[in-house]
Amino acid sequence: MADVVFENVSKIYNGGVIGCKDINLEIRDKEFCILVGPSGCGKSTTLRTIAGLEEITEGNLKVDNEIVNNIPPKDRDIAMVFQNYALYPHMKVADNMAFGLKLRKYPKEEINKRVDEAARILGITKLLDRRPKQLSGGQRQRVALGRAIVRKPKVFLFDEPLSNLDAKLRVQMRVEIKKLSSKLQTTMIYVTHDQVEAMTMGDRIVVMKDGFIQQVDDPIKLYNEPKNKFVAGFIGSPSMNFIDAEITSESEKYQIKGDSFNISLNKKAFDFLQKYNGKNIIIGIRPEDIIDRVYAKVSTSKNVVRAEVITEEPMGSENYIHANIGSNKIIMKTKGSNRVSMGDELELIFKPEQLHFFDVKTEERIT
Amino acid sequence: MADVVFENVSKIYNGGVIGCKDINLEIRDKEFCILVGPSGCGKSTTLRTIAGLEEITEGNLKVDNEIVNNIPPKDRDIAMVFQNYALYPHMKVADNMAFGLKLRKYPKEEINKRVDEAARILGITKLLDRRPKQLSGGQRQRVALGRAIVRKPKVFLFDEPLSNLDAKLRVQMRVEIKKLSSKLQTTMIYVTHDQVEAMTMGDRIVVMKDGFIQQVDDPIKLYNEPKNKFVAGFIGSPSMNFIDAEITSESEKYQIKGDSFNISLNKKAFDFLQKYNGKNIIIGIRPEDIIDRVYAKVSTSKNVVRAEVITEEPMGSENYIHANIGSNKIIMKTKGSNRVSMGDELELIFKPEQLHFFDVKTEERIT
Amino acid sequence: MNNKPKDYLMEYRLKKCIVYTLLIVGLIITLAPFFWMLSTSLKTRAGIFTMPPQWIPDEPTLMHYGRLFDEVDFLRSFLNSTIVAISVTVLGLFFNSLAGYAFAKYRFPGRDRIFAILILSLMVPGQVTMMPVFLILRSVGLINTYLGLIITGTISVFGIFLVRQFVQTIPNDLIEAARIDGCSEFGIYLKVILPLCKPVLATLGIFTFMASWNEFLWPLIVMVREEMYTLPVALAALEGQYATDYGLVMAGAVVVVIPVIIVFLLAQKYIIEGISTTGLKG
Amino acid sequence: MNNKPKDYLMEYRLKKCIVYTLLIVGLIITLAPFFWMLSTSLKTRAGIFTMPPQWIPDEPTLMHYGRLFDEVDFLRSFLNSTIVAISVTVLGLFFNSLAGYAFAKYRFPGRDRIFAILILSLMVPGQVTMMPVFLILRSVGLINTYLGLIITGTISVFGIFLVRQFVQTIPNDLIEAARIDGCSEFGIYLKVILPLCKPVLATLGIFTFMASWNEFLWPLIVMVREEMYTLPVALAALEGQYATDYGLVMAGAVVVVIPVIIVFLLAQKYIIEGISTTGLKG
Repeated sequence: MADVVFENVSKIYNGGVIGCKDINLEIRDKEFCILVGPSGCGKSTTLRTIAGLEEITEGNLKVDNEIVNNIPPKDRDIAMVFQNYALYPHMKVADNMAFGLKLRKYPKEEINKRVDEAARILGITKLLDRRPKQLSGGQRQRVALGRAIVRKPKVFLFDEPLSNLDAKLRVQMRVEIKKLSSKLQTTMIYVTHDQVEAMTMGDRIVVMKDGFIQQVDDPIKLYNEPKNKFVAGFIGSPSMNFIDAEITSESEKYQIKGDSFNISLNKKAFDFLQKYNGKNIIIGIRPEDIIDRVYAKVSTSKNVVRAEVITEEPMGSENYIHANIGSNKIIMKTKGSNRVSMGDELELIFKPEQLHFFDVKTEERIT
Repeated sequence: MADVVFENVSKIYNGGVIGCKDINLEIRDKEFCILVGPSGCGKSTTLRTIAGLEEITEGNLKVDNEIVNNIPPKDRDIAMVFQNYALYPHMKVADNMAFGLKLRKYPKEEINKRVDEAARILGITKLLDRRPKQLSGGQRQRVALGRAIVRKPKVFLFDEPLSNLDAKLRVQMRVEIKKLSSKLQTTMIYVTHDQVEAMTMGDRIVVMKDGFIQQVDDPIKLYNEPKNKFVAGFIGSPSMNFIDAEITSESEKYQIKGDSFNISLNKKAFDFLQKYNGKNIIIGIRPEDIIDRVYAKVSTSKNVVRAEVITEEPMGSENYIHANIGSNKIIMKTKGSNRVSMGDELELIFKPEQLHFFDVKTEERIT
Repeated sequence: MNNKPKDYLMEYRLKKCIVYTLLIVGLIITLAPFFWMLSTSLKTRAGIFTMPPQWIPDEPTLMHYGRLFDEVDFLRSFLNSTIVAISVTVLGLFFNSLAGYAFAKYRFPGRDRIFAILILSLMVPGQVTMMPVFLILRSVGLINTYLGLIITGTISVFGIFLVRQFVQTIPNDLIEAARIDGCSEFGIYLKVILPLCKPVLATLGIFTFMASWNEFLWPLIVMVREEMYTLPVALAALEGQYATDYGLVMAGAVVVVIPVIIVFLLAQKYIIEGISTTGLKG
Repeated sequence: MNNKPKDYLMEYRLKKCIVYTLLIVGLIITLAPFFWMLSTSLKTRAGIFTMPPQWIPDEPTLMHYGRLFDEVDFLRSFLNSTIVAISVTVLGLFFNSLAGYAFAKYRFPGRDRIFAILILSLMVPGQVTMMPVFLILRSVGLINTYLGLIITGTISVFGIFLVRQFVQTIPNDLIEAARIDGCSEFGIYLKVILPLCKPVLATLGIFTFMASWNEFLWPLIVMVREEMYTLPVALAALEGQYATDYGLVMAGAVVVVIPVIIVFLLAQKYIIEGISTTGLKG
């Protein structure tokens, strides 16, 4: 019922600062859509235009097929969860949750029923008589969710709701919000700077930068087929490695030549590289797609890249190895048991089917 | 030269609140030691006793073989990096860094030399004339590091220095601080609530809870041989799965019986389970040690555990699958390509050599 | 080496002693005038001029208090003062908190400069503004009325300043959350801002009440007829008649101060709360 | 449907108009007395009593200003006022900021309660405390001295309150960082706290200077000899002689106000800064 449609929406602040620009986006009913990007990319501004907390400078915003540009926040029937929870400190938890319903003059029994139900879903029934300052961060987060749920709004908005929680709790709440979304079956729009949250929670992800949308796709497509270097580097942790190189052609093969390495690729499989022949490109490879030759299933002496270990970051189940390939720094992700020391010489293989290529100028991915 | 030794150190606040209790710890010279634990575990209190910002209630604290219990902070020759950077807003970056040296009446040339050198190491030479409020979070963090470096102190203290940075920057600064530590060759003590930081940065990790030390070990030992259930659950992400079960003996095998599953283990390999025969225990298994039978190298129908998928969290290179085994919720970590849907039935295998067992009462690991 | 902890403890105790001695001396200096006032009001006429002055009267007497009620229409003045002070406090809290909220949270061009000019207006000495304001009041017939005194006491730049400082510490998120929850703009002020401002309003209320209660010069000008006198004016008239009768004057002062102290004690909880927080706690 | 954006814009403009009208009315009300004072001081004796009153005098004259210098030892009074006001401001800023810092950041038992008692002391009307303080000053021979006036004006509970509110917004980390960096406790106050307090000190400085400069009753009591009169006292003496000579009195008031306005304009940058921030920005 409640889809949210942006048509050429821009928000320019006084003084010409761009909030977001030329946003065209269709968020479907019941979708869990995530806006992600570094700070200042316009994701929060975009979210706040939906709430009506920011006026739109240009374009149209439709909720449920109705243009809402000039409808004040209270009449838009949306609910929002804020980064620092924004609970009313002078009200008990139950009153915090009931506030929006009371203002809308719901009957008392209905209010109590909804508050009790939301509290049960979120497991905060015991906290209803407390004040916000008596609660832990995680509990406040739940109350803020509860306040949104009781309203049964058309659209839920989340503005970095997990960023004030500690690492462990963040992982836990991630799953809970996701479960909640499949239970409530309402449109949810969620802003975060953390690509892990975006990847694990979203049905669809909108990657933004400098006020513009970079790519809109589902998580796996975003990961495997990023449209440009920014998206490729932003999605995935550790980030994709980027290495400057030059393409030359040699009978059946392309030679990818970088600082102190040389990879040859089958011309047929990489025919899209045709027009970059003889030019500089940027190659991208994800940390898990670099393999130590020792561990490769089929040992080969071809296409081996030599690297020198800078440091390692053991995580238990995995080990991130930082290394130099010539003047390029790379990170590779290996099993936890694969330990190295500073200065070790490694012989690496880049999985050829996992190589990405980017135009040096436009930074678009070459396909 | 500068080791830090805690001898039965306790800090009890007015009103009997325990800051930290019975801390016995020897931090060796040039070691990178990490204090980690959930909020309120006493890690910051412990760090602050070293700085002299908290008085010790009991015990002795030795820095460099000298008892420092009653030495004021300014005479301890330590430097500290604070969570919110604590830069003096009214001073330029260069003055912020030089402040400690000026107070100690170093000659002007020496001060300039040290500030320039530190700025060069940290890549903030261009920022020296700016004010803190003109800097981004990451830049402030570097200045705070620089302020500590110029002092060339006996011991560096870090109090959650990365927790105000966003996810991407945190990963980057983690590596930089680690490199810095190997360059400076000074004792570093680092407090964090984030086990990833602890695992990747520390030479040795001190896990704390409720004011007490739980375990002191190097990262990999902590991961593979946690002393108790708390440490096992705290270290590693996603957390270790815990399942209630009962042990029975049956000729050559132990039978581990839980809600809707049954695993038989070789008696010889697990002879330490002898005295728990017929009793309840808690079994622990890490998410990466649970394998979908389909992907197992040697297919077997023995010891198969049936599970029902709740949800998945795709991360690109990996996929976290949340599932129910009877009434127990578990998380397993698989390859990114291994996608599942809610309600799917899985047949799982627990790697037997990776099983951990915990006493129900003491929660100590059984070995 | 082993003695160090004890030395340290000694030092700590010594420091503590010094701090407390200073605090007690400060308190005595602060409270002494009040005590002197009380003590003098209880002295006999002879006792007042005893040298050296007595802090505790030899023969305490309530004589002066009796005379106070005989020689002034004390109850009437008391009523006048109460009506004016309470009205000024209630209206002042409302208008000044509204203005303070607007200056803190609404964006309009030149806002901070306009506020600075308001502050500038504080610089003009009261004596200067009295005359034109009096003329205006007279021209609209508000001389000798409660309303005249109340209107002119209500708007306080200091009050706006205090509320504004406090409201700035209230996160914008809270206001936006209320806006989304369905609050009107005035509803936000009433249901979110006002309850959160309790501590600062208690402090401001006390200041306003006290200032209005103790004010002398302005009521003297506005209230010409004796039955409209507020307490300080009535007592000053008394003082004029019995200039050297310290006992009577001090008894009057005690009677003026007591209601203020009662108000303070009633609002004490909020004042201490307002004092111990700068702004809003989670 | 398509008209909506325009309606909205209209509404927005209308709101803006109302806000600005209100602001301008407020400004006029605030500044009117000041203008009236200036205007009256420039009127001829006849012009003052013209009905209806003139806002801009027909024949402006500096006559009253001339008389001011003839009939009062104006320069001496000006000097007296300057010495006292500057001393009170400088010393007051120092002591009150020190006390405010201590109350904000040092923990000692009962701290907030003691502070509440200090606030309570504000409740005692000034007239009451004047007498004992005068007696004390006389007994130590400080009547008719600058020092007597300066000492009693220095400590201000309001000043302590203001600084304390501000200092509470300074993160403790900053103080601890300075402590580790090697600062003494007094060094922290001097090198970290004071520079950060600039905005609040500017505001407080203005208030203190203004209060001291305009104060009338207390200098009247303490400064008995004519050559020690401060400006308001000297002008009041003038007023006593020429009670109905509004022109002269207003000229005097203008002369009193001008230095205050100059100080305000000088510190304006910091005041506006102090006004636009509640506390400390990153």
